Amino acid sequence: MQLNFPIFPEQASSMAGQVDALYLFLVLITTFFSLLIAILILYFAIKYRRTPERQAEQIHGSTLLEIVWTVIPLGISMVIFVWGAVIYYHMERSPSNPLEVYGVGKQWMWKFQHPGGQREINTLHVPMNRDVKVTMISQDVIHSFFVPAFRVKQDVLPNRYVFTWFKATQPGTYHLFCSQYCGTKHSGMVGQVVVMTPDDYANWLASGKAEGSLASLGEKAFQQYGCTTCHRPDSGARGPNLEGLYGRPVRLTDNRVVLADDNYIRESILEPNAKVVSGFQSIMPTFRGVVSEDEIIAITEYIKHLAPQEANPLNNRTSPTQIRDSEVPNIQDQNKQQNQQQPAQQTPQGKRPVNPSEKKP
Amino acid sequence: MRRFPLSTSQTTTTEHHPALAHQFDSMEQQQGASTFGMWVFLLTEIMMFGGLFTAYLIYRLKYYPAFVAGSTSISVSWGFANTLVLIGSSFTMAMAVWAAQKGMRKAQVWFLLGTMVLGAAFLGVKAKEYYDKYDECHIPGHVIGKGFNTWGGCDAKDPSLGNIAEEIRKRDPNIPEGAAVQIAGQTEIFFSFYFAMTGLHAFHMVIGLGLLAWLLLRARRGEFGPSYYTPMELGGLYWHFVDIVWIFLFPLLYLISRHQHGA
Amino acid sequence: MIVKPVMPERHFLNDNYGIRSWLLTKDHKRIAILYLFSITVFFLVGGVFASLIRLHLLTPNGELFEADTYNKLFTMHGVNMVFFFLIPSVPAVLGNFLVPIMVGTKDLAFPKINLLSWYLYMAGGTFSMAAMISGGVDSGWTFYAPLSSGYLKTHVIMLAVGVIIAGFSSIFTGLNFIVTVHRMRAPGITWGRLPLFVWSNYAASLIMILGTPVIAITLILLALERGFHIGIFDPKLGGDPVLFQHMFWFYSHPAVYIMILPGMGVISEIVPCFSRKRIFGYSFVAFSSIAIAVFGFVVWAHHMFVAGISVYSALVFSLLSYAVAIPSAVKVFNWTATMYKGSIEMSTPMLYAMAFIGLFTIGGLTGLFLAALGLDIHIHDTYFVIAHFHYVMVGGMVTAYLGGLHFWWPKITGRMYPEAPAKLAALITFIGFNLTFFPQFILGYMGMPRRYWAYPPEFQVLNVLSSAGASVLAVGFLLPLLYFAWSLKYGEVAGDNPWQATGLEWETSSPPPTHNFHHIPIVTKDPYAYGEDAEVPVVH
Amino acid sequence: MSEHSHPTPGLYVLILLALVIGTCLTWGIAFIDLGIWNPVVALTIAVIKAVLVILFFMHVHYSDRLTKLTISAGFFWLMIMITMSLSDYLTRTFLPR
Repeated sequence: MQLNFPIFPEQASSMAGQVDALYLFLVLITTFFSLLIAILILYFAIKYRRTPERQAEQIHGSTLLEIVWTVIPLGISMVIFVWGAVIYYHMERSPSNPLEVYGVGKQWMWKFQHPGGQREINTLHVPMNRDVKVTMISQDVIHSFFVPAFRVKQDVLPNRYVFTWFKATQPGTYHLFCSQYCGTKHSGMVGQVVVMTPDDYANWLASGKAEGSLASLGEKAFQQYGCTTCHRPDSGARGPNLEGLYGRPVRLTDNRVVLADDNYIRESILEPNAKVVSGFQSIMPTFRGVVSEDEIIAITEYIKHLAPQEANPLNNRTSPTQIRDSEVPNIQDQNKQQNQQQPAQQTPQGKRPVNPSEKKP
Repeated sequence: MRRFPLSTSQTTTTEHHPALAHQFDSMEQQQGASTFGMWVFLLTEIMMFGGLFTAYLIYRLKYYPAFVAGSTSISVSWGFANTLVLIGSSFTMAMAVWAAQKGMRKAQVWFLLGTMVLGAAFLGVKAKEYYDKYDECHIPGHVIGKGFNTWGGCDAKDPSLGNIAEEIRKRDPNIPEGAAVQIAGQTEIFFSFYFAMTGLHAFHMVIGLGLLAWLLLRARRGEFGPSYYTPMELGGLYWHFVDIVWIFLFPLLYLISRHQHGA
Repeated sequence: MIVKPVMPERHFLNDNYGIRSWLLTKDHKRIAILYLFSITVFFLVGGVFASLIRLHLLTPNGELFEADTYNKLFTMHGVNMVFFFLIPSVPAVLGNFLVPIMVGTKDLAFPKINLLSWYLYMAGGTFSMAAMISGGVDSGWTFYAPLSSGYLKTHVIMLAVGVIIAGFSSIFTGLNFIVTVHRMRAPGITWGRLPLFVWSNYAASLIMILGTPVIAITLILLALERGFHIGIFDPKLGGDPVLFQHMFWFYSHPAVYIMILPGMGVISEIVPCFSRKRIFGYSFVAFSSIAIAVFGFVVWAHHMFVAGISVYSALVFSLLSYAVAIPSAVKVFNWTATMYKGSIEMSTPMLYAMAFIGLFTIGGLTGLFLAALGLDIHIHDTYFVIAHFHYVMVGGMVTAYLGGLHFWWPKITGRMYPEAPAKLAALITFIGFNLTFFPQFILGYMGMPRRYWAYPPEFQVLNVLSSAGASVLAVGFLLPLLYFAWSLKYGEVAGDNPWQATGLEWETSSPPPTHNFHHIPIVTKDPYAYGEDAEVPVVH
Repeated sequence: MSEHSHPTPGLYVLILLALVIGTCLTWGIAFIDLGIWNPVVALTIAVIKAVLVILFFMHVHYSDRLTKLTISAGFFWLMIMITMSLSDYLTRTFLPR
C-alpha cells in the first residue's frame, strides 16, 4: 500500500483546468454552506439548550427571510448552471481541425484505429497539444470512454457514433476506464492513453505496422462490397455521388435536409432506405450484418477523403434516374437465413467482385 | 408541566348502512373516497399506458414507413368494428350505473350482461386478429410462432401469406424489392408495439370482465340502489377508461397513413 | 406529572392475538408493524451485501470475490435497498402508522388495499430473493438495456417482476395516503393544519402514483424484449437503448424524492418538538414538499448527460435540476431557523435530526456538482455519484428513518428505548457514515468509476478508509436493533406523550387503541402549537 | 358527493351517437389524403371522444373540482413525459458545430 496517496487527479488536458476551477468553486460553496448550517445547528443546540427556566420564543416565520434564502441559492445555482453549461458547450463542439481517431468498444476491450491505419487495443497513443477527436461506437452494449486526467467521458452507444475530444497537455500515460457498467468484466475494460510529444508521436506512427491508411482500407472495402457499382461520379449512376459528400447538407426525398456526418453514412449503409437522397430511388440493399463496425469506419474515412471533383451538388439533382426493374437486385432468396448473427448475403448476383468467403470482417 | 390538547372530542351518531365500512363516518364520505380513489388509480393507468404511448411515438417517428406498412397489414375493418363494439359496451355500462342509481335491479342485470357480451365480443375479435397475425408470421421475436422474417411473412416465395414486402411492392411498384424487404423487416418493431399495447389493453379488458361478473352477482342480489351503488360506479369508471384507451389505440395502430394504400 | 404512566389496558397490540390476527389484519398500525419487520429484514440483507462489497474493495485486485459475484452483490445491494428498503421505509412503516392518526381518522381509506400492498411487497420481495438465491442477477439496479435485455445470462426477468410487483405495492400505499388526506381529515384539520409529516408523505404519494406505473411498463417491455426477443430497446433489434434510460429515469429520479420527502417530514416533526417551538415558515416547508414532487418530474435526464442525449435537451434538464435544489435549501434553512431561540433538548431523535440536516446539506450541495453540465461529464458514473446519493439516502433518509423510529417508538410500542445506548448508536452511525462515504467523494473526483471489481492501486488508501468506516457504520446500525428489542420487554412505560409534543398522535394512548381515538377529534389548533399560551411574536 | 344531478338515458344515447359518428369520421377521413394533418385530425377526434366519455359517461361534468384536477394532472404529467422525452429526440440532430 502506498501511503502518499493522491487526492486530486492529474491535469493533463486543456479542459482539466476549466473543470477543476468549477469544481473548486463548488467545493468552496459546499464547504461554506455546510459549515454555516453545521455551526448554526451546533451553536443553537448549545446556546438554547433546555434549562428549567428556559422558554422557547415562538416565531411563526418571516417572509423576508424566506425570500432571501430562496433568491440567494437561486442566484448561486444560476451562476453554476451557466458556468457548467459553458464548459459543456465547449466540450460538445467538435474542434475545427482535429486529429481523428476511431474507437470501437466491445465486451470487454477498446479498439482504436488511427487515420494512418494503425490499430491498437486498450491503448491509445495521441500527440500532445493537438486537438484529438475520438469517434466511437459499440459493437454490443453501452460502454463509456472515460479518461479522468482529461476530464472527458462519453457513453459509447451500440447504434450510433458519438464523439469526444481533448487536447492533451502533458506527456505521460493515463488511465482509460469504461465507466458504464457493461457486464462481467466491466472493470477489466480499462486501458491507457499515452500522450507523446509530437516527435515521439511521429516516431511511433512510423514504427507502427499499418496495412495502409484507414482511407485506403476503406477504399478496399468500398470496392469489395461493390459500392462502386452504383456510387459513381457520372450522371447515370444509380446512387448518389459520394465525392465531397461528407459534412454537407443533403436533401432527402421527403424534403428534409440532413447533415452527411458519420452517423448518416453509417445509417445509409445499414438502413439505406431510412434517408434516401432526393432524386434517387431506394434500391440499395442493407448491409446490416455484412460489414463490421471497423469496416464502416474505414469506409466513412474513405468517403471523407473523396474530394469534390466537379461543381455538381448532389443534393439537387433534377432528373431522377430511371431504373429498370431488371436492374433491381433480387435479394430475397439470399435473405432467407434468419439468424441475425450470421451475415446475410444481399447483393445482386454476379455484381459483387468477391465471393462471400473473402469478406471476413 | 401543562399539556395543551389540540382537540376536544365529539361523539358522532350516524345511522349505519350495512355497506358502510368502519373507517368512514358516512355513506357520502365513503362514496367520495372510493370514487376519488378510483380516479387516482386511473391516474396511474394513464401513466402506465402513457409510457407505452411515448415509446410508440418515438419509434413511429423513427420508422415511419415501417409503421405505415405494419398498420396497413392489420385489418382496419375489424378494428373499426371493435371500436364500435367497445363504445357500445361503454354505453351499456353507463346505463347499468344509471339503473343502479335508480335501483332498477332487472335493468342493471341486463345492462351489465350486455356490457359483458360486448366486452367478450371485443376480446373474441381481438383473438381472431391475433390469430391472423400468428398465421401470417407477424408475431415479433423468435419465441412465439415461427419467428419473424425479414420480409415480414411466412414464406418468401408465397406472397399470399402476409408477405409485407410483397404487399408494399403491390401497392407501390416503384419501391424496389430491396427497400421493401428492409421496411418489412422493420415492421417487427411496429408489431412489438401493436402486441404490447393491444395486449395490455386486452389484459385490462379481461380484468374488467371479471369485475363485471362480480358486479353482476351483486346486482342480481339487489345490493345496489339509490343509497349505495359505489361498486357499480367504480366498475363503470374502470370500464370507460379502458374504452378511452382503445379510442386512442384505434387511430394510432390501425390508421397510420391509410390513405396511401387504401383499405 | 409525577404519576408514573401505565400501559393502557387495551390497545391495538393486545386487541387480538394469533398469527391470523396479524396476517389478515386491516388495521393500519398492525400493517405498519408487518412492514417494519419485513423492511428490517431487507435492510439487513442489503446491509450484508454492502459489507461484502466494502470488504472486497479493501484490496485493489479483487481478491475476495469473482468479478461475476461482485457484480451480483452490488446489483442485489442496490435493488434491495432502493426498492425494498428506501422507497417503502418511512411511508409504509411510519407513514402507515401515523398518517391516519395525524389526520384524525380510524384507518386509511382502503384498509384492504393497504393489506394487499403489504402482500404485494412481500411477493415482490420473494421474487427478488428467489432471483438472488437461484444464482443472483448482475444487471445493476438500473437494468440498462441492451445489457440486461440481450446479454446477461442471469435471472433478470425474475428480478424485474419482483420490482414491478413491489412497484404496485408502492402505488397502492400512495393511493391510500392521497385519498385519506383528501377525504378523511377530522373536523378542523384544514390544509393549513396538516402536520408537515403528512404533507411530505402526500407529496411522496403523488410521485408514487404518477411515476411508478412508468417503471412498471418499462420493466415489462424490458422483460418482453428479453423473453421474446422483440425489439424495443436493443439496437440490434431496431430499438433505442437511450429510450430505456429516459423511461427508467422518468420514474427513478422522482423516486429519490419518494425516498427523501417522507424523511424530511420526519425531521419537520422532530425539530419543533425538541426545540419546543413552532416550525419556522410552516407554509414554505409544506409547499416546498409539493414543489420538490412536481419539479422532480422534469429533471430526469440529468442522469444521462453523457448518454448521448441532445445538447439542447441537456441544457434544459440541467437548468431545471437547479429548480429542485431551491425547495430543498428552503427546508434546510427553515429547520435551522426553527432551532433559533428554542429550548433545545438533545434527545436521540433530535441528534438524528441534526445529523440529517448536516448530512443532507452536504448531500444536496454535492448534487449541484452533478447538475453542472461540464463538471458532471467528469464525475458521472464515478464514486462521486455513489458518495452523493449515499449522503442523501443514508445520511438523509436512513438517519431520518432511525430518528423517526426513536421518536415514535414510545407511541408504537408504549415503551421507551434506553436513552444512553441510543445516543451512542447515533454518534457511532454519524462517525461511521462520514468515514465511509466522505472518502468516496475524493475517489470519485480522482476518477474511480463505480461498479468496479478491481481498481488501480493508487485508490487503495481511500478505499480502505471507506471500508473501515463501513464496519463502524454497521455497528451503529446493529445497536438499535438490540436495544429496541430489549425495550419491548424492559423499556420504561412511556405514557401518552413522553416528549410533551403537540400533534394528534400524542393525544391518544400509547400504543393507540385499534380505532386510534375513542372519539373523533375536533381540531382547533395548528399542529405545532408549542407554547400556545405565550405571546407569539412574528418576525418580519 | 357527486350525484346531485346525473345524466339521463337520453343524454347517454346522444353521447353514444356522437361517439359512433366520431368513430365513423375517423375511419372515413383516414382514407382521404390530408398530408401531415391526417394524424392530427384523427387524434383530435379521439380527444373529443375521450372528453365526451370522461365528462358524461364518467360523470366528471357533475363532479367536484378535485376530480377534474386529478384528471387534468394525469394528462398534464403524460404531456410532461412525452414533450420532455421528445425534447431530446427532436433536437439531437442540431449539433453545435
